[in-house]
Amino acid sequence: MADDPLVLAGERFHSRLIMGTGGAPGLDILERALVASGTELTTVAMRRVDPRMHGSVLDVLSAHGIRVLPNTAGCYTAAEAVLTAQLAREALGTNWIKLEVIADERTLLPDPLELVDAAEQLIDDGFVVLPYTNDDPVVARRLERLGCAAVMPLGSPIGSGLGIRNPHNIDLIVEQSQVPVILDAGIGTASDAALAMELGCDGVLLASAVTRAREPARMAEAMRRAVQAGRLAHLAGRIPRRWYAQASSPRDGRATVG
Amino acid sequence: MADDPLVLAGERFHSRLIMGTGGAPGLDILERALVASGTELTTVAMRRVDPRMHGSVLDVLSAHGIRVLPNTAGCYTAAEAVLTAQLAREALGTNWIKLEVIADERTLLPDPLELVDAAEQLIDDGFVVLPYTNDDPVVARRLERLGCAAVMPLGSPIGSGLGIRNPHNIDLIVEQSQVPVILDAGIGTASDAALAMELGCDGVLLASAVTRAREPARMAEAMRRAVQAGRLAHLAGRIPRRWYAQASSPRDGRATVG
Amino acid sequence: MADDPLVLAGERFHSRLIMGTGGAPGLDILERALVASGTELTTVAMRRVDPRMHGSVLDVLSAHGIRVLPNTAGCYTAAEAVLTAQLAREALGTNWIKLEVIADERTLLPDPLELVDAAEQLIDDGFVVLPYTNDDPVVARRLERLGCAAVMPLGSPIGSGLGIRNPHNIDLIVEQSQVPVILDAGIGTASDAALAMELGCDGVLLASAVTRAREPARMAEAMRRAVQAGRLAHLAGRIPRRWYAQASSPRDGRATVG
Amino acid sequence: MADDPLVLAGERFHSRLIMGTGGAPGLDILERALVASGTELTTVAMRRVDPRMHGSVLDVLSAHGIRVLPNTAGCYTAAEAVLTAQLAREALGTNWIKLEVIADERTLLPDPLELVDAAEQLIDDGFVVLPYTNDDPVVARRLERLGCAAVMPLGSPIGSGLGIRNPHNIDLIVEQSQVPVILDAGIGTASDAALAMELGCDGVLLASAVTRAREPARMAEAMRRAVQAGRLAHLAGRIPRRWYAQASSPRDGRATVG
Amino acid sequence: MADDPVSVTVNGEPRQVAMSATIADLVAAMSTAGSGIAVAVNDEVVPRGRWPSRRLHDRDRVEILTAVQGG
Amino acid sequence: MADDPVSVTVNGEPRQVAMSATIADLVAAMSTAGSGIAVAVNDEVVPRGRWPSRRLHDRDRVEILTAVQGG
Amino acid sequence: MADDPVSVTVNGEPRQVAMSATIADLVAAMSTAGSGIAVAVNDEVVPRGRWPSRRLHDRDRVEILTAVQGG
Amino acid sequence: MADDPVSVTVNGEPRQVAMSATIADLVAAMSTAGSGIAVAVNDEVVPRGRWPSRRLHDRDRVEILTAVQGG
Repeated sequence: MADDPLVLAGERFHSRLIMGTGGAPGLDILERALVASGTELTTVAMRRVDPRMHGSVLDVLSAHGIRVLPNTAGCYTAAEAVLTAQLAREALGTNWIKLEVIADERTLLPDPLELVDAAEQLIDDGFVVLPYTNDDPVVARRLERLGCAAVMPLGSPIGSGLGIRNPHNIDLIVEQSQVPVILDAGIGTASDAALAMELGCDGVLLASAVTRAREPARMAEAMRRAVQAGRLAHLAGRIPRRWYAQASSPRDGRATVG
Repeated sequence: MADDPLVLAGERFHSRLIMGTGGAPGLDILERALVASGTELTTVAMRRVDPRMHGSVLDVLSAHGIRVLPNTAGCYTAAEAVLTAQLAREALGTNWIKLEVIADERTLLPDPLELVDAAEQLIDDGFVVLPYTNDDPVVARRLERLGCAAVMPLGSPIGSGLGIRNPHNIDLIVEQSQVPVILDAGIGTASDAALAMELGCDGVLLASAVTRAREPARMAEAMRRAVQAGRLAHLAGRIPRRWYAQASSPRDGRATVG
Repeated sequence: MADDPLVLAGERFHSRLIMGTGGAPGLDILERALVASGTELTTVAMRRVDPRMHGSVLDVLSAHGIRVLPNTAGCYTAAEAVLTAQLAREALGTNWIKLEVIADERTLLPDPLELVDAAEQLIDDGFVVLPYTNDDPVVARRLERLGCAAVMPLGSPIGSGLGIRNPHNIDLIVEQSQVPVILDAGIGTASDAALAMELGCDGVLLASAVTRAREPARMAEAMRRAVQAGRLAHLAGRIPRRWYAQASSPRDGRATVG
Repeated sequence: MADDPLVLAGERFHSRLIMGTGGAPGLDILERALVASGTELTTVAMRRVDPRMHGSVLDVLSAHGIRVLPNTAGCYTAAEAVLTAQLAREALGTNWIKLEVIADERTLLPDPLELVDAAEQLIDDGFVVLPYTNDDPVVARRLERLGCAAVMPLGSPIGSGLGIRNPHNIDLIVEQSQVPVILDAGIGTASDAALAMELGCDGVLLASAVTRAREPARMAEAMRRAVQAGRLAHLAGRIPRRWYAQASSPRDGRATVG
Repeated sequence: MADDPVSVTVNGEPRQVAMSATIADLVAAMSTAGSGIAVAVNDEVVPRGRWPSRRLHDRDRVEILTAVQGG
Repeated sequence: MADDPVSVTVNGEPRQVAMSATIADLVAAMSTAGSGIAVAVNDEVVPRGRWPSRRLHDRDRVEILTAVQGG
Repeated sequence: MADDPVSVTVNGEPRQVAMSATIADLVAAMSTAGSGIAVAVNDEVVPRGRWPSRRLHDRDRVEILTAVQGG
Repeated sequence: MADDPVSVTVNGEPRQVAMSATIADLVAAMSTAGSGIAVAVNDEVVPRGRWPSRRLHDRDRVEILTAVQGG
């Protein structure tokens, strides 16, 4: 797999699994899960400093050489997202941003109008923008044309574990995109991640499916292998679906009985 | 994964992927695929000797220490299947048999009545019977009660690549079975194999999905990882499906803008 | 619709919806639902006489000219089913029998071996046998060859409301059958019934979906129309599925703006 | 059904099936299909006058008292859509408009940004706007808040016949909407239309599924009944889905055999 | 002696009936319905026409069934 | 001079019309339908009531639309 | 006479073999593989140990099978 | 007077700080982390290099953020 890197904004990643850090019950459990996942790029959120807090997710990432990808989770408007991205750049020394602009708490679905607005501003400001978007091929194309470094359509709502509700849309997005397509949100289990890759996605981003699993580290390893499996299957060229059967044992040469 | 073996009739296998050898364009391609798959148990068919044939699939299996599992592919009646199994035992020195009794060429679906009849005869005759069956929990239970060493329900017709058409039935079979459940037939791509394992199957048996893929060895590796991924995900305990979203970033501590 | 009858064993029915009578909270509610459904053939079960019981489902059927179809619900063996069928014939003066031989309480799935055995005995004894069977095309063909007047594959377990879990199997059964195919069991809502007919089934048999709905009579009317809709759609020849869009408004002649 | 009207912008319709007129091979075939569908509201497109054309779809609608609903099919920008709507109002004497602003020929998917822009302008200009939108609940809510008289999410691309690819999104839209939800685009057959109504949609808009069927009038009748069936089923309250079976025949009182 | 009771099982319940009792008597005791009923004794259907003449014997298993809502 | 032709575009096609020609004249030449037609000149709708009085100018882009099967 | 040919069917094909021929002879003629082969005569398996002694009779149906790719 | 307190909002909480206080002072009071922190005043990022010199004014809204688990 070493010769099949994911290239994002010119950077090469051997792992096609991008992890989020949210939802883990503790930093030690998170750490074991991150290591088991093999991820090289991991999201963090930006929040107000809390004087009581000790230990930082950044230390964990740093200890394992995992690149940090700040997000704008929790932002409802382009203005909030832009400021959050700028703070993240200042705090973390990276101009990469996972751009999230959500519309409501119930679904956490992205707001396409605010998202496009924010993406435009951030690209103008020199950011490498990785936008979390719905699965609409039209919005994905708009984001790509603005100059986003990837498009990251959802499979289903964040944390829902409903998998890829509309593979047809993901397929249309993959088909049209010149930038990497990262399936972001909704993954529930390993076969969902494999399916995303088989549809031609270049990577998978997930958090809850691992961090909230009964055994996060074990699920992280499952996801690592599932993403590899799906990628290999995509490259290997699956057999066509057939309505009827096709024997794999030879028809000729069977013994005659009776 | 080393401490999570598949145990069939008292034998331990580190790999939960059982391969078939049919459909490969040549022995060398088959060999590379078998090695890439990591399989330790592999099916062969019994056919009339052909004086023109040189090179045997048995040599390939032997070279890699892969255990041979003869099948009764192509048999339409219990009588044919029983004789074929007995010939296989004599030829290959194994009392294990993958029992197939099919009903027609169009679907290659198993005939449950002939299958049950053949299973009963073979178990009486001392065989370790691994029956290829439909996805009916009632037939699976009948086969288990007769003394089969595993039950091997189909996902969809042999070679169809239609995946698991009725996960509900597979789930019911897994729930009721005391013997290993091997998903046999219908796998098209890696996510199908992962799904089988997530449903709680103990293993996956496939041939065409690998041997007829555009790149068999690459697909074999995909399947190896997919089976591992699905097994790990099953053990790790996936998150529940939720109708609405659940944030993975904290709600508190967001910056106020404007 | 009047010129498109369902023909079962030489008898013509204008309605393709066969109702069961089980699950209704009372005879009056059942009566309204039966009338709303438009059914002309309705199942009853055979049970020990209960001296306390007054009012009979038979009176309801008789009042509306609905033909009675006794079943063998609750039978676990061929012997039980055969005796129950014979008692029903004696009690109700009909040699038609909906043959059910189930395997367990949990799934109420049919036992194919007992079913085939019972079907054979009853056909020999002069019955018109309408067997409730799993969705295995091989078992369906066996039943047809024995002389059953129809085959009645399940969509999913009785009362589950899970709809048609494996449309592929229903399609294979429809394709091969010379006798009517009645989708029996598992229907949850109107679209399930329509789908059954679109797959080419000749009729639908259901009970719980109506009798246990919040408003049985309204659901009965829904089912009546759904079965008609599905039948008409099947005959009308649906459009093919297309991966991309196809405009229904003309491309030419659009105004030029700006 | 007469007491369950669809109310759009204060107007009552007894039929919940809105038809399009595109795709029919001729006006006579269209007319028979429209009549069979029972529709009371039907879309037309606006195109340049063609001196060679004789016979008008408007005459057909007028002859049967069907209200005309002009659309903006073929418009790619808000500006085009606004002008087209204004021309339609002038030509047809209605301020109702089915608003379509598409993004490309391949998918005919709506462009949410142009759509929202056009909706805002047309509402300001006094139109009753019925927007064809993607299945994104966020865009639907935005359109409702702007003052659209309904929201009309797609099931799948126009003319594709792929049905409702993401019922989860339709469900979320229905749940949040105070205005009618009309499933628009993608319907392939009767069960798709029934499903839309069961999900809680207030109506269905379709054209190709009828006009391009092998027998348009018969399919129109199928759709009429399917929409009614789905509506009734929605109101009647379907049974819950259950993993296991639930008997509809009584367990007690079975005969004992042997 | 002519009418000593015999022990039979009727619909799963043990029951004493007179030796002279017929199936017709038994059915009349169990149900007022004039039709829609069938009887098996020891797993064999007894046609309605033979109910008046068919006597019961010790240990007979009698099943008297009718149609109910179901299926 | 009073009736020198002006060059306009009508439904995408270049066309010469008399300077005295009105929208009403143009519509009459394009369609015999008495109703169901609307006209825009340079992206602005011209209400039917103004057709008889509205003259055309050089380079005017005229769109004359009607309803057809669609959607 | 001792070695008059007998008519048998081998793997579906009619064949004449010497009356003295054994299964071992027949297998050797059909395959050079030393192992992985099994033989049935008239639907009964003949174990390898009996090949050298087992003669063929007129109308015997012989099946000589080996493992091939499949399943 | 030189060090009269000014009223600001820090991370959503009202707070009195000395007029001479800088962003650097404020950050030091809120967190011991030497890095990974960013500050915005009135919706504008204040780069770390300007923290020591940047004073606070009455009604300034200060946001001091860091990276946490999320996404």
